[in-house]
Amino acid sequence: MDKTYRLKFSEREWIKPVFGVLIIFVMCIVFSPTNTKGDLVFLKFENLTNILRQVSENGIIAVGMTYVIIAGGIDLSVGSILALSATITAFGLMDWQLGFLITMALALAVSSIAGFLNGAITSWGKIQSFIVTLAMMTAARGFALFIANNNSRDVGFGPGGAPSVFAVFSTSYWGIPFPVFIFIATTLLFLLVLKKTKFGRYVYAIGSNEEAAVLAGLRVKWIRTYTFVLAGALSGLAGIIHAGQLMQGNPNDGVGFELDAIAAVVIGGTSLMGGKGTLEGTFAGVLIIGLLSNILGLHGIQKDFQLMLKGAIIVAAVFVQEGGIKLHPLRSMSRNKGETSRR
Amino acid sequence: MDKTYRLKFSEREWIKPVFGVLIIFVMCIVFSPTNTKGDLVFLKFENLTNILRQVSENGIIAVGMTYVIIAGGIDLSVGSILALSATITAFGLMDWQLGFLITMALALAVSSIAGFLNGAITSWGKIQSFIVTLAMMTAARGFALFIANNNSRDVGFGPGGAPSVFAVFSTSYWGIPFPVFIFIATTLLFLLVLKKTKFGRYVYAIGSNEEAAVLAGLRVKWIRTYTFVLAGALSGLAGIIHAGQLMQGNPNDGVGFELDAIAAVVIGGTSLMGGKGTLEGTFAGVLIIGLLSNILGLHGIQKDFQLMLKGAIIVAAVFVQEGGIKLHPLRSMSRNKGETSRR
Amino acid sequence: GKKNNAAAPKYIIGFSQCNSAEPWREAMNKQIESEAAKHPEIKLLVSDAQQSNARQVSDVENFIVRGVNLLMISPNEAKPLTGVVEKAYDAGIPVIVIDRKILSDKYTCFIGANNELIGKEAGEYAAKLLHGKGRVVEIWGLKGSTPAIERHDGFMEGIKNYPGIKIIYSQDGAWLREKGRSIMENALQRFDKIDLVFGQNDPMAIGAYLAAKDVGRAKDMYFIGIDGLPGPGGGIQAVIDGKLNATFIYPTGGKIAVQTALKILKGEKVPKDITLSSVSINPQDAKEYLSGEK
Amino acid sequence: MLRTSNIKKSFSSVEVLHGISFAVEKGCVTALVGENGAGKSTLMKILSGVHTDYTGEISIDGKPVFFKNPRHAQQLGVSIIHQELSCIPHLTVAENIFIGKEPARRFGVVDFPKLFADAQSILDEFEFPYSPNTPVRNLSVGWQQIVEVARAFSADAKIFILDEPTSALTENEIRILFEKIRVLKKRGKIIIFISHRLEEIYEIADEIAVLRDGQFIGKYPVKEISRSELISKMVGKAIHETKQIKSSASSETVLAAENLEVYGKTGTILSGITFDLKRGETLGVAGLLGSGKTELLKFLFGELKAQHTGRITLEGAPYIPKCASRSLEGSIFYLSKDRKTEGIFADLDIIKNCSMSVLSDFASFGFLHEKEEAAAVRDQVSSLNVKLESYHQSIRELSGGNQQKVLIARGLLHRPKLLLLDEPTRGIDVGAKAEIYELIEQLSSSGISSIISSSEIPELLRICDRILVLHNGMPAAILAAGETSASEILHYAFGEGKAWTKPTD
Ligand SMILES: Nc1ncnc2c1ncn2[C@@H]1O[C@H](COP(=O)(O)OP(=O)(O)OP(=O)(O)O)[C@@H](O)[C@H]1O
Ligand SMILES: Nc1ncnc2c1ncn2[C@@H]1O[C@H](COP(=O)(O)OP(=O)(O)OP(=O)(O)O)[C@@H](O)[C@H]1O
Ligand SMILES: [Mg+2]
Ligand SMILES: [Mg+2]
Repeated sequence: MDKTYRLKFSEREWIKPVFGVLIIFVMCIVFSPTNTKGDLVFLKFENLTNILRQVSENGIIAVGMTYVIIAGGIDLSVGSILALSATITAFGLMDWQLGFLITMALALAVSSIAGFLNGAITSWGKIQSFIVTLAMMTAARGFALFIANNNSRDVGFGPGGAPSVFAVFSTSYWGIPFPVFIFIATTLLFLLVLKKTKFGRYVYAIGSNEEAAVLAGLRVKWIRTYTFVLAGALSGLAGIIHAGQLMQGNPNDGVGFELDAIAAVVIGGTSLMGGKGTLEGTFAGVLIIGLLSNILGLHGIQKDFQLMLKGAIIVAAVFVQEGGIKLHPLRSMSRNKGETSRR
Repeated sequence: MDKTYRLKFSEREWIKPVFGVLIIFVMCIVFSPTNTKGDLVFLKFENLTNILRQVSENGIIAVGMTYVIIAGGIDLSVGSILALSATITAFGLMDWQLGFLITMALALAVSSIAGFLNGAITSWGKIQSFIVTLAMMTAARGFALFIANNNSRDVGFGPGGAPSVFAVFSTSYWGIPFPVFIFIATTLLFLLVLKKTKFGRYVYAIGSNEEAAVLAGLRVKWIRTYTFVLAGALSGLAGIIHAGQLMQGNPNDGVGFELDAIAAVVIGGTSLMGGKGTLEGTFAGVLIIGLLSNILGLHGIQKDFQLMLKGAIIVAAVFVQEGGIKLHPLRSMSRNKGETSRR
Repeated sequence: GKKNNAAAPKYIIGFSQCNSAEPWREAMNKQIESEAAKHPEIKLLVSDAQQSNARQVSDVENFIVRGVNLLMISPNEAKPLTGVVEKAYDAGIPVIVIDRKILSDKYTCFIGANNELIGKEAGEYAAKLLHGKGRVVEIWGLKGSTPAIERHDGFMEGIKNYPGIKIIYSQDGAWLREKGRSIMENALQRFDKIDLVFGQNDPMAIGAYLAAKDVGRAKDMYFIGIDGLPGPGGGIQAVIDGKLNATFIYPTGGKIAVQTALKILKGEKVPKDITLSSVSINPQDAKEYLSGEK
Repeated sequence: MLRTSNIKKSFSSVEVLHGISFAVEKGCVTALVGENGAGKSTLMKILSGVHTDYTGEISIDGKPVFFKNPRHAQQLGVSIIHQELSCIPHLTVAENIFIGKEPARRFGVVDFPKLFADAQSILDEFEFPYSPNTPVRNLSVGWQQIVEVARAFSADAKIFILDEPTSALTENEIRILFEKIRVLKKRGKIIIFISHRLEEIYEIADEIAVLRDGQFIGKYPVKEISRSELISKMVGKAIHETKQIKSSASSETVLAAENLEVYGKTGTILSGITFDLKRGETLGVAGLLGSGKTELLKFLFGELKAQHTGRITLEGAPYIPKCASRSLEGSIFYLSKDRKTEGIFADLDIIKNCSMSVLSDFASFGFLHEKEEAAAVRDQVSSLNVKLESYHQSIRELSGGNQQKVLIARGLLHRPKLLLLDEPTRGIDVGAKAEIYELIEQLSSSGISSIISSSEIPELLRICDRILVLHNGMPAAILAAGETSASEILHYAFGEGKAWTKPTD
């Protein structure tokens, strides 16, 4: 009965964003500036690893954001949690002298607790996650400022400073910065979890139809809470990396990161309505944003044109994925089948 | 038609947010600082009109945002459109010497066109409005910077300057600043439109169930587009007021305004899922945010505590409206009736 | 932290800061707060406008209604704040304007340094380091903001006489270390030879240094910043650590502001304009300066 | 006259209509019948402008037409009730009825008094108990269906298409609906009526058109085709409509309720409910719209979240329904009648929809064994004869009836002890119904008890051991299925008999 399924190809939702990345990648090559030796600057190994490093924080945050959004929520507090975690990292290493492991654990724990509060208040308080995480966005930053006494804290090595192992976050291996490995590993791990585990399945289910999920016996409130915990923890991880790369814990950092992360998720084909989306797509979305910034940056284009171009390219990239080139034959009718996609 | 029905459903959705405003208002009185004469500073007429003036831009933007959100969309570009409109206003009056009316018309027209693009690309390009308006947020700011040549433009009166009628935006009548009148009038007008006209009802319809709206023969794409045009135009109006109050067109202004506006709408009880919400609620939401900032500002509380408090109060305010005090007897039943509220 | 002294404060001072998220401004806040804490007779209210003109207007309005005895303001932009500062002044509240002037003389005292002058010093210093010839990367503060424009103009003025010095790349780093870093990464890819990086503030210059260090090119170029904040994360320490080749102290004026405020409140006469002078900090004198500060 | 010729329609290269040519006359009710997935709804969607990517031709009164979109179809005089509910939940009943054609004054200001008055007069005919000012989301599925009926009938149309309008209605409303249809018929309208309930078809239709697997089989005057002939035309083979299924009730009580009262926020929802359910027994619940059938089932499942008094015992122990996940752990399964909003996960595929409640069976350390999962789902689903392209197809692509079967498969995978089924055969075709009846018989013989609410009384008579009749949230009678009749049940359902006395009719 299960004959080779004709629609299989088109069901690979992530193909479209990956396709989008390829297009942008090719465009980047075409429009790459050349250096004095005449090489394409864009294609230099160093530049490519730079891009990966530059997107690694956003990429890690976007992983958690993908879970939250697929489950039908949204998390605006990721940038503040990043700042909080970076601040705790700097203070833990420098002022409180907690050592590497305990500091990391503390930063992650606090971030996870912030995420847990997001989830718990959303679930049990029955308040839209937009509001809850907006409040957390404010409160977490306040807390970070409180810890830092409204200052930023630089991290240094040597006596009285941070343990030297902390330098790992600004070290490269085989020419690839360490944060890139974390980014890739995180994406792969949670990709597996999303695709292959019960939990992953439940995340889709509650985002697709919460009511049906309740009746099917899922513990919807808990599952939703876990997604926020994950988003919090990963923002915390990104915060540690942030501190490690900039050698500073700054409670004012991470402003606007939530928009970048949500943008990556949505460009990656995940619907803000919840219920569908992929981490492959998010990965592609993160890369699209990174490539775009890189090529515009390499050209040193003035801010005004850069912004206008960026706006146009984002829409064009999504349009090519979605409408222009129809890779997905089901698109047009799926509208008629109870799928009211959020516009 | 005085029939007694088997069941009566009270549906005064706006009662809850208005209730929220009252609570906050009372709290503000209780916690108001006193001046040297021993008067409650918060209750001074000047302070109350200050609050209204301070929220008027956000209030006007939030009106348009309410339409967009009820129709199931979101608009992130309002802050940039405000900046664009303010910039055009300053340049129109000063550099291009277009005179008052033509300048206003131009600013509103450009803003409406930006809104139209948002709506049209969302509707016909079939791209989530989050992405489209994120791109517009970027592009409109780029355009504003381009017009202003990366600078801000001050507005002055006198020869070669702006016509003196422009001073209206920084004038008070009966002790009430003019922008407050615009804010109230806009809210009232569009409240009527939303409640009483076909267009208003269709906005609810497409947000509530887009698919059903298509089947019922509504021009869903156009209706959605109009909501974005309205949001754009009202952001433009807010931009003119902004320029008039600050006597400057600054392409860097309006950052983060979208979050304030969305927050007001959501605190006002409108669901980000679309389909339900009221402008009374949004009005209340705008006031809640304004009152909160005012009372914290009057106390000059440290930023870190201020942020933490604000986060807590927002959640508390919404919680009181939604969960804690059950004004709405049907709440829990409605869960079973196909309403999966976005968390 | 706030400590409430037993003696009730006699004066309320409202300080409207335009943005506390920059280290330089935070340093100003700290100076003001610690100076104010020495004087139990004043109660200090601080507001942060988060880089928004509109919000700062509201903040000042709140202070007026609150009935502060003196207003200190570091305006986000001149024109937009002029009206409300005039309103305060007209209401009989003495006003100290810090760092950036308003477009009116309705204020009691202005305290500030000159961005353009500092930019010029930085330009001249760069010319000296480069011996009149070289390729420069400039990392801007927020495009369109006055200090960014003034520092840029000053810098150009400083290198005006050296046609061999070329700005090969410039981008908006919005005063952020993080942006400074990624902008520099792109610049490093693009150009094999960069001789000097001018960051319009220290955090961006340090960010650029970190980027160059990671690819082993930090030794090939000079890094210049502005602000010269004291403390472990500040520019002076960065000069000592060899991250920056020079920075230029842009004094915050916080301490003087509070002292001036007290004079005004006590009815003493104060000068209408107090211009703070800048000091250039290079590796030779950084250590002395830092210990001298303490 | 409405004529289609050689209509072909494919979904992503799978053809589901293979050239349909048929004609329907004015002043005549044409019933369209066929198995689940035969293509009835697809054809109707083409006739109402929803699907535009088909080949073939449609003509009205000889003039070829092409419906560009639903709006256009309406303008050309087509009024349709879709199979899946398509009300707008947040608008009021009146607004839903007149959406797109509200009476308006200047500036597009809606004339609300007139709107409500007009709505009221239509609703009165349906004995609608709520104010036209009620938001539709607060209505039960049945009443939402009535709103859709009212909307369709309020249109000034030439062609009325009714795609399973009765699946959520009870006898009373169906009677009213049929009266309205007869009026339209007299006025010379074209009426296409789709239903899986053959009794209804024989009652209202003049002609019966049969669709099978996307092919048009033929059109027959209702008087010239017998029920079994019709079924074999639909199914392609003969089917024996099972008569009264055999009882396997034992004497052991599984679930008992004693004087159960359930209070909602606005008053008592259920009161005085007393019954017991034996192991292997099938208890039917009958009643009019709003009589509390759904509420009773939902309450027992723990998802009504309402206060109650009275005593419930489950397998002898006191039982308080808490929430769905607890009930499922205790092997109680509930199937909602509101498939779309409380049943399917529209974004997920068939396998995932089916296995959702039992994922733990296929997981170790949280990781799923997808092969085992797929195999188990396949076993279960194929035993129900679901018409599908692939198990990896999204459930939303299935026809309504087939979606229902997938949901039933979800319940069976769970190996329940007690089944709470709310309209389990809603939208299911004759053949499949027979299969489901057999299934229920099998289940009860293996000791599983069920409570089945249905608005189709003949169905209850066929599959239940006893039938609990509700009237206004109160039990009007408990009748042994073998000893009662449809009219007796209706008699109680209307609240005409006071409790337990044997009726005389
Ligand atoms: N959007 C879609 N995508 C793919 N296949 C579809 C889609 N809609 C319907 N189909 C397929 O078309 C066929 C006909 O479906 P249709 O809904 O017309 O059946 P039906 O006769 O109305 O059945 P039922 O009695 O169950 O309502 C089915 O096999 C179904 O799976
Ligand atoms: N949204 C609601 N709010 C409050 N009470 C409700 C609501 N919906 C239903 N009720 C109450 O519950 C009773 C029974 O509900 P319901 O209409 O679902 O019964 P039903 O017999 O299952 O009907 P249907 O066949 O339409 O599902 C109604 O009489 C009404 O008093
Ligand atoms: Mg159908
Ligand atoms: Mg019901």
